[in-house]
Amino acid sequence: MSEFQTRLNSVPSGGFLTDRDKDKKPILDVRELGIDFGGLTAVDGFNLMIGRSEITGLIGPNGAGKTTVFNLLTNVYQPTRGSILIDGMPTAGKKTYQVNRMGVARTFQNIRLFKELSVIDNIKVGLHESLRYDLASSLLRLPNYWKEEKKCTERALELLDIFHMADLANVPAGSLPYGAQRRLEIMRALATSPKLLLLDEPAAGMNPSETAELTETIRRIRDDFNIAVLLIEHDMSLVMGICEGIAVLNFGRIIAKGTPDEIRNNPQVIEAYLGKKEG
Amino acid sequence: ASGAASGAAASGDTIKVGVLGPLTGDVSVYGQAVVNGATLRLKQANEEGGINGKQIEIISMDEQGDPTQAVTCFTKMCDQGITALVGDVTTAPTLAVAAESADYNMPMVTASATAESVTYDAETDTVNGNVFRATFTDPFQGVKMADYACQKLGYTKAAVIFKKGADYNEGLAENFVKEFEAQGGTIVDQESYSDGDVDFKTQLTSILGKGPETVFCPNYYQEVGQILAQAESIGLTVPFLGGDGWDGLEGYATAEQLKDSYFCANYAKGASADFESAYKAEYGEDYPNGFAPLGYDAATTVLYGIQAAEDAGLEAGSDEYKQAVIDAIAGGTIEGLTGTFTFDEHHDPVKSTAILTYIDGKPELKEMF
Amino acid sequence: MTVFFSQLINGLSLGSIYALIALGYSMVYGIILLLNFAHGDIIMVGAYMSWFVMNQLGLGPVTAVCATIIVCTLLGVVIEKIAYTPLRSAPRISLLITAIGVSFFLEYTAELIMGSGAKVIPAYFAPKTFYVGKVPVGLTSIITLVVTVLSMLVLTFLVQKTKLGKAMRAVSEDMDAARLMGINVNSTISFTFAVGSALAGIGAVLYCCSYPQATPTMGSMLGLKAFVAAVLGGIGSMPGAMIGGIAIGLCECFVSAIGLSAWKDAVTFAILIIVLLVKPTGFLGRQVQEKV
Amino acid sequence: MNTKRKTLKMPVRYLMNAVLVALLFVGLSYLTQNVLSTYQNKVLLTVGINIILAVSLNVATGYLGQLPLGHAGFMAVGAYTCALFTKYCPLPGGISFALGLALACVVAGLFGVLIGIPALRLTGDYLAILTLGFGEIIRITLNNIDDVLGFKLFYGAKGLKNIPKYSNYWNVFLCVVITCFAIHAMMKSRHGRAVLAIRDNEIAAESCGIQTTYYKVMAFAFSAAFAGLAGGLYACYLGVLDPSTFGFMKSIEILVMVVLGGMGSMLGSILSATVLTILPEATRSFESYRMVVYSLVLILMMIFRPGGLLGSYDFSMSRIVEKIMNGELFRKKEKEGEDHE
Amino acid sequence: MLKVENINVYYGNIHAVKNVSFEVNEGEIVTLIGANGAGKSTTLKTISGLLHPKTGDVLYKGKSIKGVRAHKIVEAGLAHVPEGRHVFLHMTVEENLDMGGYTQPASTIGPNKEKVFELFPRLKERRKQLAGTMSGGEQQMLAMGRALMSNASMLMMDEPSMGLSPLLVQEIFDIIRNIHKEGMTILLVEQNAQMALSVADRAYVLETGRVVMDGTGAELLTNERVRSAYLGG
Ligand SMILES: Nc1ncnc2c1ncn2[C@@H]1O[C@H](COP(=O)(O)OP(=O)(O)OP(=O)(O)O)[C@@H](O)[C@H]1O
Ligand SMILES: Nc1ncnc2c1ncn2[C@@H]1O[C@H](COP(=O)(O)OP(=O)(O)OP(=O)(O)O)[C@@H](O)[C@H]1O
Ligand SMILES: CC(C)C[C@H](N)C(=O)O
Ligand SMILES: [Mg+2]
Ligand SMILES: [Mg+2]
Repeated sequence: MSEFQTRLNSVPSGGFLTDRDKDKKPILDVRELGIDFGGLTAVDGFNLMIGRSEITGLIGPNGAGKTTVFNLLTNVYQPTRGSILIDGMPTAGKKTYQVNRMGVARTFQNIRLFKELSVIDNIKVGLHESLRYDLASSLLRLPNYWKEEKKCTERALELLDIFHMADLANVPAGSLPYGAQRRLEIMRALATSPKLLLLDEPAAGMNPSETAELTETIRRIRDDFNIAVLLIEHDMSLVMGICEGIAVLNFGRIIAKGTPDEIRNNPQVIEAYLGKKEG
Repeated sequence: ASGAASGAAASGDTIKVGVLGPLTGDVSVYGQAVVNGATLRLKQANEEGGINGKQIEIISMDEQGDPTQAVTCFTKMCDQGITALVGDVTTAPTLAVAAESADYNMPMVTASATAESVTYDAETDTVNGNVFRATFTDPFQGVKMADYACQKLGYTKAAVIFKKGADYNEGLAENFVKEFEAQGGTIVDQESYSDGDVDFKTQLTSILGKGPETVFCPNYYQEVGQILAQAESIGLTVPFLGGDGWDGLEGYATAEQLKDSYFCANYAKGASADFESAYKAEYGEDYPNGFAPLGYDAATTVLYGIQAAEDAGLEAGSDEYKQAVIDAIAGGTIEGLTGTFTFDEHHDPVKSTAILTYIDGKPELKEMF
Repeated sequence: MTVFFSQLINGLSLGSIYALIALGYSMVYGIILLLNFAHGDIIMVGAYMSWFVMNQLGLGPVTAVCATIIVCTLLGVVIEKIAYTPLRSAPRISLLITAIGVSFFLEYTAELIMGSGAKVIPAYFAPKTFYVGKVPVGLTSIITLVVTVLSMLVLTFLVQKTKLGKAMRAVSEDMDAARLMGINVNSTISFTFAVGSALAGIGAVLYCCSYPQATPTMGSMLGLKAFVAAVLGGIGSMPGAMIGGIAIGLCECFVSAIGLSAWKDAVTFAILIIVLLVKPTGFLGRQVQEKV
Repeated sequence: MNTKRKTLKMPVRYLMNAVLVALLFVGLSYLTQNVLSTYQNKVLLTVGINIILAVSLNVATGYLGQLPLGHAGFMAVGAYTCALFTKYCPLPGGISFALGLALACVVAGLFGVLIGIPALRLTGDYLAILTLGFGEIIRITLNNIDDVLGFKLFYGAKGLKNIPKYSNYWNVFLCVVITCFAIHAMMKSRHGRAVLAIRDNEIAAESCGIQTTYYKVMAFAFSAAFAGLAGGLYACYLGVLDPSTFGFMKSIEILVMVVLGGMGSMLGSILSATVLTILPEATRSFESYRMVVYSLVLILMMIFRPGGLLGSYDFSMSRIVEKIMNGELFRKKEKEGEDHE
Repeated sequence: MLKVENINVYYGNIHAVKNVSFEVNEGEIVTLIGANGAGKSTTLKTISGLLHPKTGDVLYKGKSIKGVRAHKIVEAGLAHVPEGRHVFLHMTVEENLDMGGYTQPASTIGPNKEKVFELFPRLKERRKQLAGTMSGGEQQMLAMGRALMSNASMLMMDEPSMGLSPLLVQEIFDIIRNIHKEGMTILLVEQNAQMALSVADRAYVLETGRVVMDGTGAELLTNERVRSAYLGG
């Protein structure tokens, strides 16, 4: 039994490490995380461990605290209690941008694109950190400015190609149709070359066929970039479709963890979330 | 390019004279007075048949009290071929124009810019050769009033309230304080306010607390009006003293507020009935304040210089011509509304000061001092 | 000690004028988030109105007061209809520039018609000074303070409690949603401008009681101070505007009182800055953390 | 970028723009020397200075999306720095002017940082008022500083005189080009993209690994530094300075230029700075009506063109050429485009 | 009840809705389905007067409401739950509901509120919370509740199930059924075509701004094209 297996078991309500990742260091290791807003305890006693290449689902009723968890993982909100380890490094006291540099990228429930920038520039912003030149060399247009910018453009176009959006490269992000905007947000997140990708309701506002497409894309992202994905979603066809592990949140606490099948048949979950005739 | 351009433009049988001032904006009260006064004088000259038969062409422009615009206006005038300039009005733009006009050696006479530095540069101890002024300097007035307060009125405890950030007010205040103390008096309090203020009660209250015999208030009449009213309202009733900025104050303050107040002025209201009626005839209103007669005198001064240059039969706009104008003025004696005056080595007018006081709210000449 | 209290009074009377104007400013800001640079100039027009009625037409102060308030109110609404309504969907900064344009327009037109010399406004009522101990208290100061407090209370009630007030808040947050609630957005906005400008009218009268001169540019500095006051108190909040105004009035007075009058404005701004850094939305401005 | 379209190589683009600038320069120099009168040349200088002011403010307003109302303050800092330096510097004219301007940039830039750090913790109108406050404080300080220090250096309202008048058509033009290029170069780099990203959505930008505060302050300092440059040129153009020039109204004046030109459009700022400087001169004959007209123009402009002259369109010679190369129709008229790829 | 006669709507020069016509009869549930950007929301906005059609006409209860301002239309009893919630973020839940009842006499507001609280207990718990700090789903509930406050005779809903948990989605649709039973006429825009079609009496399919198909809910549920395009299989 590997060191991590033991650690894993030590986590109160377990975590998700498929055989692939059993003896690799987990990408995310959250202990007893919690936050209060004034009187309201939005998240409490939240434990989760995710392996390096898992696709994990985080589901739960509205207002359960899912988005808040994301905000905590990215230090948009400072946790009231608990610890977060990204790839073994604690995020305590870090700023959001530093957390991102540690390898956590996210999308937002209410889409937050750079509306007036072109699609490709949105991605280039994501590539910001990977570009190695300083203000001086951009002001004087030194060689490494050219080199890096060239690299940057190519990289961006590659990403666009993966999502079949190369032809939209120069349209302003704000004027994209809803679905495309969600995809662009994912691309932008990927551009920051994360180890862990957080998706907040990526399928919201998409119709079933679009959702099916998205399901494929997410799986491909995991395989091509081999990174871990943690996603919030209310669309069960998506969640049950690709998640290897699912954590169910209710009133800020995890009420169940397990494989899609376990979750699907967990009475507590049906009671609180899925409802009787689950679709 | 400049010299040629203006030279060419200026020749012809009219003599072009520039009149520059803020006709719009915060300080246009003064600008309009000066420009009207000057224009009136030049028009009169034309009616009297011009100078040696040549008519004067008046080129007046509005600089809105902004140095940058003042300079562009000035160069524009030069391009149009002026031979002399009446202006500018307030100190800041006048300094800018003076600095510019030096390059042209353009004779200029300001009616109202009172800062010493306009004509004489203390830093380098040089006189701006081509610049003259028709009004007293700040130091001069400050000193005058201090002397008058001590010697004639026998005050020993005075306070000062003046606008900060405006050289005129600062200049008068500074020099008043120096002289008053030199004369053995004590300045019990110095208060200042800044541009755009309307509430002076605080400062006046402080002054009241210090119990002076008089308050020196070297500001312009509209503000003085406010100050006097508020002084009364908080029970500060000692007599006030002021400078030429007070001319025009009647109508802004009541008789009792003005009781026993004195101020020095270039021009004593009523001194020249002809001027006052001519002004009313020309512009349909009484002359607004002391800057109108000053503008008039500034124009007179310029005409005096031009007359000399014309008599010498020089080519208008040429460098000799300008120099001739300047020399004439520097050495000349001007018969003005504000008295007959000559220019000292700093190009400041040497003339006796009228001290005025208020008899039931109307300014009356008290004496020359 | 007497001096101290006199200064206190001075500060209060000056402050309450700022406050009154800041109220109108905040009102208008509250609904279309517009820094209405023309607000001060409406006061200027009001001042000239008073002058015109009393000095030119020779009518009584009561008529003058009514005329002033009515004219200001109408002016405010007209400005809103002509200059601001067309920019409903435009970026805020364009609206700001329009406001500046309107402000310039009023000032220069006034200068054109009235000339740049100050007009003296006859007293509305005989000035009177009471003495509390040795401390002189002007009747105008008292009236100003009272009127300001009253307006503040009325407005607060209007905005917080009445249906119309709720409508105002709804409009300022999300016009389309407000429409879907059945709110007539245009008339709500016009009403707000009417109220704000009426306040400017009252402000004009009270201002002229204390400082009986009208000049074309009197409004700009006044508007600026009101703006500062409104922001200091938390822009959009009525009690805030009140507090802000008084605070600035007091601050100015005491800074001058300790002999720093040359630095008065600098100190005032410095204090403002410190307050904002400690409390980024002013004294009473509401600070909502963005839900991510 | 788009794969199929023919595009120009970078060097070509730069060459093209260099040529454009050169042509412009030659053209203007010819005008200044042979056609324009002294007066018109002076106006041209002020145009140049105003262009720098507008373009620099545009960085904070158009690109960073803030509303600073204290730009004149930075200009003042630059102006007095350069003035004092050149006035007392023993070095020969050219050198001391160059140094003076450089110093003006640096000092103003530092003020930018100093003010930016606290200011940028606020947003929107709170930032506006705060910058306004700083601007006023700078002005008031310049007015009173001598009394405090007890010696004559700034001369407050008396006016700082005897500043060597180094500014002329050539160095102003050079400065305009440098400013525009520098700002353009900054904006067309990862730093510039970061700034724009922050404008569009700060939270998203931060979660993309962008250190928002750093870039906000950087943009702010940039804006301030070039305002300082303009100030320096102004000082050495006029030869005298007094603080009242740098009041709140000046800041507004510059803001108007930027917005009228179109937020975030450099060419827009250049155009409107030019127009708004020449227009008042051209209408001098109207005398007192002129300002009323000006204000009306302002209002109508905003009502009928809320986005400003050019909206956020930015001129690009090469884009046009590419359009031609790809046989697409040719619409945009060209103008001072020195500063664009 | 509502009749839309080939309207054309533009955003600047974007032609978002092209000759769309359909009608909703008294007491019906009609649904519009279609991909992203098909023009569904635009259509609703046009009906409720937020946008105005360039050509075509909209009749409500027989009267043309083309060009009538939005607030009048609401008074006429046609309520609209906009896409993306549009709750008043700086107001509390309760204030939001009050705004919903803006056109109603004070007397009816109280009872209505109670009804809404029955439908959405979560809102009752949070009556004092600022809407801006509520979760996506909570805001969606609030938006619906708010619309129900204006005793409207017809309700238009733009993607009410968006971002709601499966359980809530079911509840929402139950609610829709209930208020429909109580005689409310409903025009429903949905991404969740499955659910939408199963409650709808009739449905229209929008594609790139055009109506390409219509029929009863049942028909379309079984229609091949619809199945492949909107039901994911
Ligand atoms: N900034 C905040 N201030 C106060 N309460 C908050 C804040 N952010 C979230 N909450 C509360 O915390 C709870 C969890 O919110 P969260 O957005 O995480 O829910 P969620 O699980 O994402 O729901 P949904 O699936 O509907 O998005 C909600 O009840 C919300 O009202
Ligand atoms: N404010 C706007 N400005 C310009 N174009 C717009 C605007 N709003 C919508 N559009 C365009 O109009 C078309 C229809 O948009 P609409 O929102 O009605 O589609 P929809 O069917 O509601 O899509 P979704 O399912 O994503 O809500 C889309 O192509 C969209 O890009
Ligand atoms: C007209 C006056 C206001 C000019 C003043 N004496 C000055 O030198 O500024
Ligand atoms: Mg959420
Ligand atoms: Mg929609």
